[in-house]
Order: sequence, then structure tokens, then C-alpha cells
Amino acid sequence: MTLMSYRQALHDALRSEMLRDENVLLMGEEIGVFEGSYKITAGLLAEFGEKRVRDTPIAEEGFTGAAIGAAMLGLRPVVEIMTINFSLLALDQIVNHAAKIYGMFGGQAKVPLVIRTPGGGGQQLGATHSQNIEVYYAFVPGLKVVAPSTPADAKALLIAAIRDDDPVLFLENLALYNTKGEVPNHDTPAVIGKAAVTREGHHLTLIGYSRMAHVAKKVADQLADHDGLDIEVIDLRSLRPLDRDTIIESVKKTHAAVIVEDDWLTYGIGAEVAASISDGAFDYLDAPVRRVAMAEVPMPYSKSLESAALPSENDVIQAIYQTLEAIGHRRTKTGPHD
Amino acid sequence: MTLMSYRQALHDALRSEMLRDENVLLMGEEIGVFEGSYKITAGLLAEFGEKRVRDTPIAEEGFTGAAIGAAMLGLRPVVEIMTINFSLLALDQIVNHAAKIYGMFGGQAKVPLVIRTPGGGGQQLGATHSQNIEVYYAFVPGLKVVAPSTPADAKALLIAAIRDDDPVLFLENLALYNTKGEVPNHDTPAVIGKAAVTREGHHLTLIGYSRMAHVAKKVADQLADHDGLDIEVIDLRSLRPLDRDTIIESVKKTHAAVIVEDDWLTYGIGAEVAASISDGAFDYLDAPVRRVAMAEVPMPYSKSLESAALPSENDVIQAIYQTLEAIGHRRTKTGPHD
Amino acid sequence: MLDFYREMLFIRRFEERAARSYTQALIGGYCHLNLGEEATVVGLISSLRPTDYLFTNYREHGYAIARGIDPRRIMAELYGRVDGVSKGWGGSMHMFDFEHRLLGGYGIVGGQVPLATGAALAIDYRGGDEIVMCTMGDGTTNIGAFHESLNIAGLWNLPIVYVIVNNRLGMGTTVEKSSAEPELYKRGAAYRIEASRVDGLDALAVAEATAHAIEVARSGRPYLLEVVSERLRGHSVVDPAKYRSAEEVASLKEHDPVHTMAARLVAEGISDDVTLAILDQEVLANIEEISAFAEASAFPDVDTLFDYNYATAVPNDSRRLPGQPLFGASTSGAPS
Amino acid sequence: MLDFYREMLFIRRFEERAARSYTQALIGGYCHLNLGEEATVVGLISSLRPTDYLFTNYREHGYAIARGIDPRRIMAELYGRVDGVSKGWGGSMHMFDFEHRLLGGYGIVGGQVPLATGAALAIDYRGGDEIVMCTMGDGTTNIGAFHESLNIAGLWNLPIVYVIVNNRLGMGTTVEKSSAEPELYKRGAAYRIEASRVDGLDALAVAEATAHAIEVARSGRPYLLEVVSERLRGHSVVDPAKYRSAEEVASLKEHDPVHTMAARLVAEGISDDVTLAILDQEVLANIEEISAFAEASAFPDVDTLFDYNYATAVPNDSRRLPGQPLFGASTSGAPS
Ligand SMILES: Cc1ncc(C[n+]2csc(CCOP(=O)(O)OP(=O)(O)O)c2C)c(N)n1
Ligand SMILES: Cc1ncc(C[n+]2csc(CCOP(=O)(O)OP(=O)(O)O)c2C)c(N)n1
Ligand SMILES: [Mg+2]
Ligand SMILES: [Mg+2]
Repeated sequence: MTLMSYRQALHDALRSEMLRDENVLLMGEEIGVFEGSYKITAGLLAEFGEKRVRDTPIAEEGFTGAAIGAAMLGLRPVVEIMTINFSLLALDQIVNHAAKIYGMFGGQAKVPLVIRTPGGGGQQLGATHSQNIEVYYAFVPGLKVVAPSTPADAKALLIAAIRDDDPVLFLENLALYNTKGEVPNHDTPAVIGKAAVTREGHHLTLIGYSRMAHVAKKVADQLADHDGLDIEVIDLRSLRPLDRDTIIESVKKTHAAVIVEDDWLTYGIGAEVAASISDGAFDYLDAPVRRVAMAEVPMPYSKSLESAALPSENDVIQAIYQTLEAIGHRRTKTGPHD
Repeated sequence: MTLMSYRQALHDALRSEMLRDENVLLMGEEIGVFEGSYKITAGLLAEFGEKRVRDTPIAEEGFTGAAIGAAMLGLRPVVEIMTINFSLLALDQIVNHAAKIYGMFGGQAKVPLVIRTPGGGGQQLGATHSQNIEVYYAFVPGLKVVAPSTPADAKALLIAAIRDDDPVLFLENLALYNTKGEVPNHDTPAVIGKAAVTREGHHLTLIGYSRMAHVAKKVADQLADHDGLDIEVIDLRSLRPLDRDTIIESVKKTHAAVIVEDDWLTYGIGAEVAASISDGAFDYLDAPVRRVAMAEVPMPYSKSLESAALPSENDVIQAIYQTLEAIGHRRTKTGPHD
Repeated sequence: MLDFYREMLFIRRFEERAARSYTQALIGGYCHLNLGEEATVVGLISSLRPTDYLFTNYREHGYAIARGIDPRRIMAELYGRVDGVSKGWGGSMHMFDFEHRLLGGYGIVGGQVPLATGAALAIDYRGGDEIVMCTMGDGTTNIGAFHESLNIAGLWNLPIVYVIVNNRLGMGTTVEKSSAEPELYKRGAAYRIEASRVDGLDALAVAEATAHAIEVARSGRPYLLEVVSERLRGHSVVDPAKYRSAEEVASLKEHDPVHTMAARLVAEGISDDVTLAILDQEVLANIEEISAFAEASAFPDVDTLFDYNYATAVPNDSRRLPGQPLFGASTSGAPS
Repeated sequence: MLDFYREMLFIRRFEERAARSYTQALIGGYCHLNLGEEATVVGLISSLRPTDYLFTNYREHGYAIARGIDPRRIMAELYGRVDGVSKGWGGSMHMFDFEHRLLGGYGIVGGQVPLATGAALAIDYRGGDEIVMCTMGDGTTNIGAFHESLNIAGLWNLPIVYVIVNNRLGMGTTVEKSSAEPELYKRGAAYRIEASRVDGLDALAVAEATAHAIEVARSGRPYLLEVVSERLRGHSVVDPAKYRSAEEVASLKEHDPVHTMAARLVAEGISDDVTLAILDQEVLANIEEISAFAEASAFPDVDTLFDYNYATAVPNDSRRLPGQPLFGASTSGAPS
């Protein structure tokens, strides 16, 4: 194990997969000479040359589509879309082409493609640069969508995504790049499609992904220290497939759930998670599933408004206490479970 | 009142708004000379001329963006995107621009724009032409999204959308164009943001929108005739804003809900509806909210597979009975409510 | 020339049969025909090597035939059957056959252009000597994907021939109403891509121009070829094309490439009316067999609905029919 | 010429102050400066009438200044304050002022191009005599929106001047690496749009070329103007621009348009060193006042977070803070 940043873990995964398989190439804006907007690809142009590290024109649709076509012929392109906001320009190629080609042609062509892109919020980038629209991808059959929150998962899931024969949307987060964690030295791919229980507990299930999996863990640890609360934390890791089993199993144990997400509440990722819990753990839930999410506005630039629009640790804590309170109330009324 | 088709109602609304306000113009592919792929705009080029009925090049991003820009200067463009599948190409203009301009610039510019586009499925159009991706729009603050199911609502909501000062995504459906209904002769706009209870009942709440609001109504009527079941039907009509109050009120009365939708299940429109019900009617629900939706595959062309992938009336009926059965079961266990 | 004619005639009769089958509800969805474009199709494909790749749009039956795919499988695809080239999943707009290097059949206008560009990138990456041909309609040159792709191909010296099949209409809109520069091949200049225009009603001329374009591509530079062709009928089978004048329709008939070629064969003494009539009978009989084969082929089994969810299986994949509950016995099926 | 110089100098000092304020954390997010583009900005805007419209990208502080917007409000926007041109909602990338007809400030590369085209459509629709100017960077010419928009403007004869501010880099990528036709104005030919190129370091030359372009636009045809300019520093304030060679940086300094213009003013006897130094002191003092004004302005009140949800209020609008439950007292607030 080595302690390293999320950024370094991504970089190392790219590099070792490029060394392992010469079909792996990188494409994207400013990933070469500029070394990447967020420096994930720093040094790779120097090491692998222009053939394998391709600076593209500003043409998200064109170069993403080109990567899909190259993948159909057996290359394994890893595309960087500078931020997920710009991926809207490539959406037709991703949804109508990458996601469809395998099924629509009766399984004749695979699309072993990875699209890496960071979500964000909280960096004062304003309305067009602060969106978390991963639900657009998670919604689409034929795609896989992963959203690691730790450096170890970032590495293992990126390796898995590159080796996977389907198009994978690999969600990163601007606020995670500098976070650190222990990362195994070996190159073992993770299993795509599995959530992780990152903290065991029995009072309530707290669910997040990407940056919010961090926040969830932090809040849970804090409440354990300060209040002796024992909260179970789930990091979804994969948004498509969604690992409902792991979530339901936890809620069956804890009887309550709070979801934390960086995207807008209505129709966001949490909607599916909450709907799934309310269905699969119907007889076990002691309180409504609570969602803590972004205020539904185009993200304002000004710090005062941006802070108000983004979910804070405090919002999460409040939602947890309100949920527990509701349970206490109900328990008094109906008696303990089992 | 006049009995007319959904197509005719749309046509009439466009025509009378064009007569009323000369700032209203139509833009889209093949809406003029070709008279519209689905003939909604038939005759309007002849009546209003090329200035107000504009055949555009095949450039969804370009002409949708142009319509947004024209709206900023006070025109009221009504854009037709031939099917919602092609709207992916215009998504950046819609999400990053139309939806943001009012808020991002501190309320200085309005975008009085309507985007009309049909969803589909069930016409053997294959994977790229059979998607229902309205959730992409319903998710976005700054947009309004309406989805009428009857000719009367089609007319009243289209008039409302044209007179509204915000960008409105107006969802139509290929399978609805030929359906008929009574339509008021006057031009009264509907209120955007309100669901309709299209059938009162107390056994269960059945929820749909667009084509599925029809299916829901039909199924409910059928079950009333055959089985004496009294099902309440809600037509969402507006997906953003979502009228949670009307839904919750109904479920508080019926204690059970089934949602029918034409889009994919996971992360679809129904997820938010189910999550909202499970939260807002938590103490009233006697069974999990059931969702009947499309199978999560790229839509196959072949009739056998397409039929299997699409929700049928029978699927809805089955879900209703299973839900009622679950309630019966639980009621036996816990006794009736109240 | 006779070979060209036979192929053109075959496409003609195949498409006419497709139109008929459509009205008989044997074919569903949208169905776009190559009627009028037979000389273009045959001329374009004739110069390709079997190892070259072809990407095209939804108007591709003729291309599939010309590439040498068993026409029974093409018709079976139209009929939505398991023996179809795309196993019934694609239909008229989405035909695919890796063996014959027809890499689709795409329903989104312009969607194939970036993909084809990427295939050329893959060839270049591996140092192969194949090239990619990417066809599109005239209306398609106005969409962003065209611009982005040609720029990338120009920058990266990719081995690709972009072909604009200019049938002068995108549905009902003329080139003049949709393209600010209606001499479409001239758009190559915006990317320093060599370009030319050829008469698409003359199969031999098309073949010659294509051979040059392919040569350029094989030497490592993209090429833009505009083929001025014709659409004999409506945009798709269901379009009555009322927006066309009687004179226009008459002129179309007059320049019909199949008839023109037949007349030329006779005039040049290469064939005669009787031989051509016999050939036509043979083709027609063949087409009937093809249709019978397609009709006899089975519809895909509902059990196969989730067969192509993913190429690499993963846990928790969603494999539910619309009626099935989210949780319960029926949620199994997923590999784990 | 002295007026041009004063304006250029003002933009120079304003942008330098913005860079400093950024490092002082008075400005957040991304911050792209017009340093090196002062002559371009001033030359372009000088020929516009007050009633003409301007659409630009995220690198727009100078344009906002040149259009005559109170610079205190521009700085206040950078500082995220209520007195900002966009009331603190937009920031550096999203400035807007309807009164001065600056219609944004857009953060998505190419996003402004269709919008500007539509504004020109609206003018044409109403028979107005205004024109639209739409500026963009060199890298922006490779995105689909550029192509689609110019085609539409060419087809519909719209009164718009598209301006490519070619600072020879899109972040770190050179024009040659991103555009297959690096003489960018030549791309106008793909839409039969008149086009030309001008030296962007010479404000007078830019003004002259712009005047011609605007004349064409006002007569009802689009125009494509390429202005070859310079970016003195990194892509944004935080970019150290390590990818540039020492010689390149030296050459940039040598051709600095503000210094060049100052030298010219002195050489041509229009001004002298002392006068220019005094002018600079005045400008610097003014900038400090501007910054002080911005700093004194309040942050937007959290209560205003939902003020711009919709221009036309509707029932059931979502107005919840992240911590608020979906149901309960706090869900009110919506107009009904
Ligand atoms: C992005 C997109 N927009 C619109 C359509 C609908 N559509 C299908 S074919 C067509 C016309 C295409 O014209 P052209 O490129 O000239 O090809 P042709 O059909 O004439 O062969 C249109 C608008 C589509 N399939 N995709
Ligand atoms: C669609 C999109 N892709 C990528 C970006 C990130 N980005 C911001 S500026 C920029 C470079 C633009 O270069 P150019 O058009 O030359 O303008 P300049 O910044 O040089 O003025 C890029 C890639 C973006 N904002 N939008
Ligand atoms: Mg055409
Ligand atoms: Mg630039």
C-alpha cells in the first residue's frame, strides 16, 4: 500500500494500463502539452508520445465519437472530457451510439471505451460549470457508470473500466483530486456494479457516492465520536448497475436511510435510491428516506449563494437527527421491531 | 367543445397563437415545405410565410440555440425537434443556455421559448428512435416540462407554454397524435405545474403522463367495469414543476400507488414520483409503490422483442392486482387504517 | 459494365420489394430506399477492398447488398427476424455485418461521421492499409458532427473517404435551402481536404472518382467526394413527396440510372433487350426467394431480450420485464 | 488614437488588478484575462453602435469595459457582489448587461455562437438596423456550433459579424494542432460568407476592418473577421503556461500592444512620456477605487437564492435549501 492522492491513483492506473496494453490510448482536450486541466495525465505525453496521448481540438462530439469508432475496431480509448458539463455536447455520441452499438447490432461490435470526466460544485465556477449530471448516464442501458470516492477505488475501478468491453462513464470530482488514501501497489481491477459498506453501523444507513461518500463517512465518524451514534455508510461506487441488494440489506438492518448527493434533488440519483429503498425495505423502514441534495437552481457564482445551494455536513447531520427523531417518535408508538 | 385529434389541437394552438402575437414564429426541420414529419404544422407555411415558419437545416444545436438567442431579444419561437431522440444534439443549448440564462445573469434576460418534441416507442423505430428521455429535461432547474395526454390539455398547455416567459419543453408522443377528444373552442391557457386527477377512486392511485396517462385511464375504466375496482388516476401533465401535493393527497386517500411510464425504470421519471410518494405518504402507504416501465435495453426493432420491452396494459393490471394483494395481506396482519 | 448493371438492377428490385413488403406490414418502422441511387451505390462500393470499412446511414440496403452480404439476411433484418444481419435488433436503419465490414447503418443524421473517423484513427494507429468510407446525405453536411470530424481527419491525416450522396433533398428540403454553400464538396477546403464532385447517375464515373479518392485515403489523407444523385421516391416509404413538382418527377424518370444504363448497354452492343429482360426475370425470381426466406425466418425469442445488455457481464445488471417487480424472485437473472 | 490608448491601458490595469485580486481570494472560480488583447478589444468595440448587440465568451472583462459598463460593476461581479453586472450570479465568465447590449459572457466554448445568430435573426425578423457581433477564440472554430451557426447565418442573410480572436492558443494547444485549416478566416468560404484577417495588435487596423465587417452585416450579410492577437499570460489566472518557450514569451513582451501603442503616440508626437505616466497614475488610482467599491459591495443575501428560478411564476416550483425535507412546513415558499 502507498499513501497517495486520488489524482495520483488515476494517473498511475492510466500509466500502468498503457504499459500493459498498447491498444490503450488517451484522447481529450489539453491532456498532452498542457498536461491535463487537472493534471491527471501529467507526463504521459512525454512517456508515450503523440500517438497514444492525443490532444484533440475542442470538439467533444467529434472526438468522443471518434473514440467510439476506434473502440469498435478494438482500440481501448480513454477519453477525458474536461468537466461533465461539456459532456452534454457529446451526449448524442454517448447515448445514441456508444450505449447502443452492442445491442442494436445484435452483439456484433463491442465498444471498450472509458470516458473520464469530473463533476463539481463548490469551486465558484458558476452555473455552466458546476453541474452534476451523472444521472443522464446512469439512466442509459448499455452504459456502465462508476463514481469512485477514494484513491484505492479510483485506481481499481479505472483499471476495471479500461479492461471492460463496454462503454464506461467514469465520474471523478474536482474536489476529490487532492484527497489522499492508501492504495494497493498491485493492479487488481475492482468489480464494477458493487457498492461498498465503508462503515458498519445499525442506527441508520447513510448513502453517498463520489465526493458525497466522503462527506457521509466523515459525518458518520463525527457522530460516532460525539454522540455514540452508530451509522452505517454506503458508498455506491457504481451508479449503473446500481447495487440495490447491498443497500436494501443495510436498511433492513438499520431501518432508516439518508442519501447525500451533489446533484439536484428532483429526478437526481437519490430519487432512484430512495424509491428502491422504499420498495425493497418497505416493511423495515421506520421513517421516510431523506435526501440531502443541491438546491434546485442554476449554481450561482457568488460564494454566499453557492454555499447556501450546496449540501453541507451540517445539512446531513440535521437530516440524520430529524430521521432518528421521527423513528423515536414512531417507535414509541409502535414498539421496537422484530 | 369540438371533437378533434391531438394533432389538430396542437395545430390549432400554434395557429391561433401566431395570429394573436406576431412575435411567435416556428422553427424546425421539415415543418414548412414538408408540412412537418408528423404534420402538426401542415398549412402554416402557406398561411404565414417563410418568415414565420422556418425550415431549418439539420442542425439541432444550431437552430435551437438560434431560437434561444431570438427569444432573448423578445421573439417567442416555437421549435420543433423532430423526435426527442434528436434533442440530445441540442442539449447543451437547452441545459447550459436556455435553462441558465435567466438565473445566471441575475434575471436580466428572459427566454420565452417552447421546444415541442415527441417521445415514442412501439413504432418499431429501433434503439436510436424509441427513447423517452424527458427525465433529462425534468431534472433541470430553469426549464419547465409539460407532457399533455389529451387534445384539450395539448391545446391549453401549448398556449400556456407559448405565453410563458421561460423555456418550456413540450413533450408530445407519436402514439397520441391520432387520438381524439373534446377540446374547448376558446384559447384559455392551462396552468403549468399542476397534475390532474382524471378519475376519482379510493382503491389505489394509478399515475401516468403523456401516452401512459391514457393507458392508466383505460386500465382503470376497464377494472371498474370488470371488477368493480375504484382506481384513482392521476395525469402528471407537468414533469417540472412536479405537482407532488396532488399525488400525495391522492395516495393518502388510497394508500397505494402504481406508476406507469414509457421510459426506462432505473432513474426514470417514476423514480422521483415513487420516492416522493414514499416520503410524503409514508404513514399512509400500505404497500410499496410499484413502477411499470420499459425494460432496460436499447429498444429492439423486431416486433416480438419490442412488445416484450414495452409496458402493456396487462403489465399494469398485474401490478395493480399484486399491489392490492400485498395490501390485503398486510391489512389482515395489521388491521385496516384509521 | 454488365456486372454494374446486374447489381444496380438487383438493388432496384430489392428496394421495390421492400416497399411492397412495407405496405404488407412485413416491415415496420421507417424504411428509406436507395431507389435512384443505384449507380451511386454500386460505383462507390466497387472500388473498396473487402478489408476496407464502410459506415453509412439509415438509407443503406443497397450498400449492404453491394458489400456482398447475403441479401436474404438483409431482407430478414427488414422483416425483424433472427436471421437478419443485426439479428432483428436493428431493422432498416441499423444494419451491420462485421465480416463484410459494413459497420452500420445509423439512424441519427451525422452520427456515423465521428464513428467512421475513429475507425480510420484505429487503422492509422495500427499502421494498417485499410481505409474507411463514410457516406452521408447532402443534408448531413450542415450538422456539427460533419465539421468536427472532417477537422479531426484533416489534422490527423486519417485514411478516410467522406462521401456526400447528394440526392438534392433532405426529406423535403432542398440543398439550396439548407446549405449556404450548396456546392457541397467545396466545404472540404475548410479543412484542407481534397475534394471533388461526380455525376452519381453514372456508375462508371462514380467508380473512377471513388478509385482516386480511395487512393488519396490509402496514402494517408482524407478525401471528400460529392456524388450528385437522385431520389426517385419519397424520403421514406410512407412519404408521398407531394412537395415535388410534376416536371421534377418527370425529369427523375427520364434520368433513371437503371434505365439509362440499360439503354447504354444495348446502344453499345454489350447486351440486348431480350437478355436484359431475362436478367430482370431472374432477379425478380431471386428477390421472391429472398423474401420467402425472410418471411420463414423466426422472430427473435423474448428470452433473448437481455442477451446484449453488456459485452462484459457485471453483477446487478437490470434484467426485468416491464411487468416484473423491482424486488422478488424475478429480479434474479443477473450474473453475480 | 489617444482615446484608444486610454481604453487599452485601462483594460490592462483592470486585468492586472483582477489577477492580483484573484490571488488575494477576492475573486473565485476561473478567471480569464484580456491581457495582450487590448488592441483587439478596443478596435472591435469602437465601431459598434450603442444599439448593436455583443455576444462573447468567458474572456470578456475588456469587452464589458469597452462597451461602457461601469467598471465598478464589472469588478463587483468578479468579487461576487450584489452590485455586479450579473448581481453576483455570473462571475468572471458570465457577465451581462442588457442596457449596454452586452448579451453575455458564456462559459461553454462555442455556446454563444448559436445564441448570437438567433439575436441576429430577431433583428432581421423585426427589420431593425442593429447588428450583432459575436466574438470567439481560435479554438472555438473547431466545434460544431460554429459550423451550424455560420451555415444558418449564411442561408438566412443575418446581420452578424463573427469575430475570431485568434490568440493562437486554446489553453495550451496551438491553432496548427487544432485546426486543419489554420488560416481560420478561410473557413467562411464553406458558407459563402465574406471573410478577412487583420492584425489584432494594431487597434486602428482592427477598427478599420471591423467597420467594413459591420457595414456588410448592416447590409444584411454575415461576415467572418479573424483578428490575430496575443495572450500575454496563461489561459486563466492560475495557468503558469509552462508550455511556452522563453523566446515566445520574450517575443510576446516585445509586441505588447499597449507598449507599442504608447511608443507610437510618443513617436508621432501625439503624446509624451510624462503625460502617459500621469495617465497611468490616474488609471491606477481609478482602478483602486473600483476595487474598493467592489469590495465594499455586499454579498447576495441567501434569501435571494430562489429569486431567479422562473420569470413566470408557477405552482409547485422547488424552493428548498439542501437541508430541508421534501415535505413539511419548509416546502411552502412556492407561489400558488
Ligand atoms: C440528428 C437527426 N435529426 C433529424 C433526423 C430526421 N431525419 C432523418 S433523415 C433526414 C434527412 C436527411 O437528409 P440527407 O442527409 O440529405 O440524407 P437522405 O435522407 O437524403 O439520404 C432527417 C432530417 C435524424 N434522423 N437525426
Ligand atoms: C465545450 C467546452 N469544452 C471545453 C471547455 C474548456 N475550455 C475553456 S476555454 C478553452 C480554450 C478555448 O480556446 P479559444 O477558443 O482559442 O479561446 P481563448 O481561451 O484562447 O480565448 C477550453 C478548452 C469549455 N469551456 N467548453
Ligand atoms: Mg439527401
Ligand atoms: Mg485562443
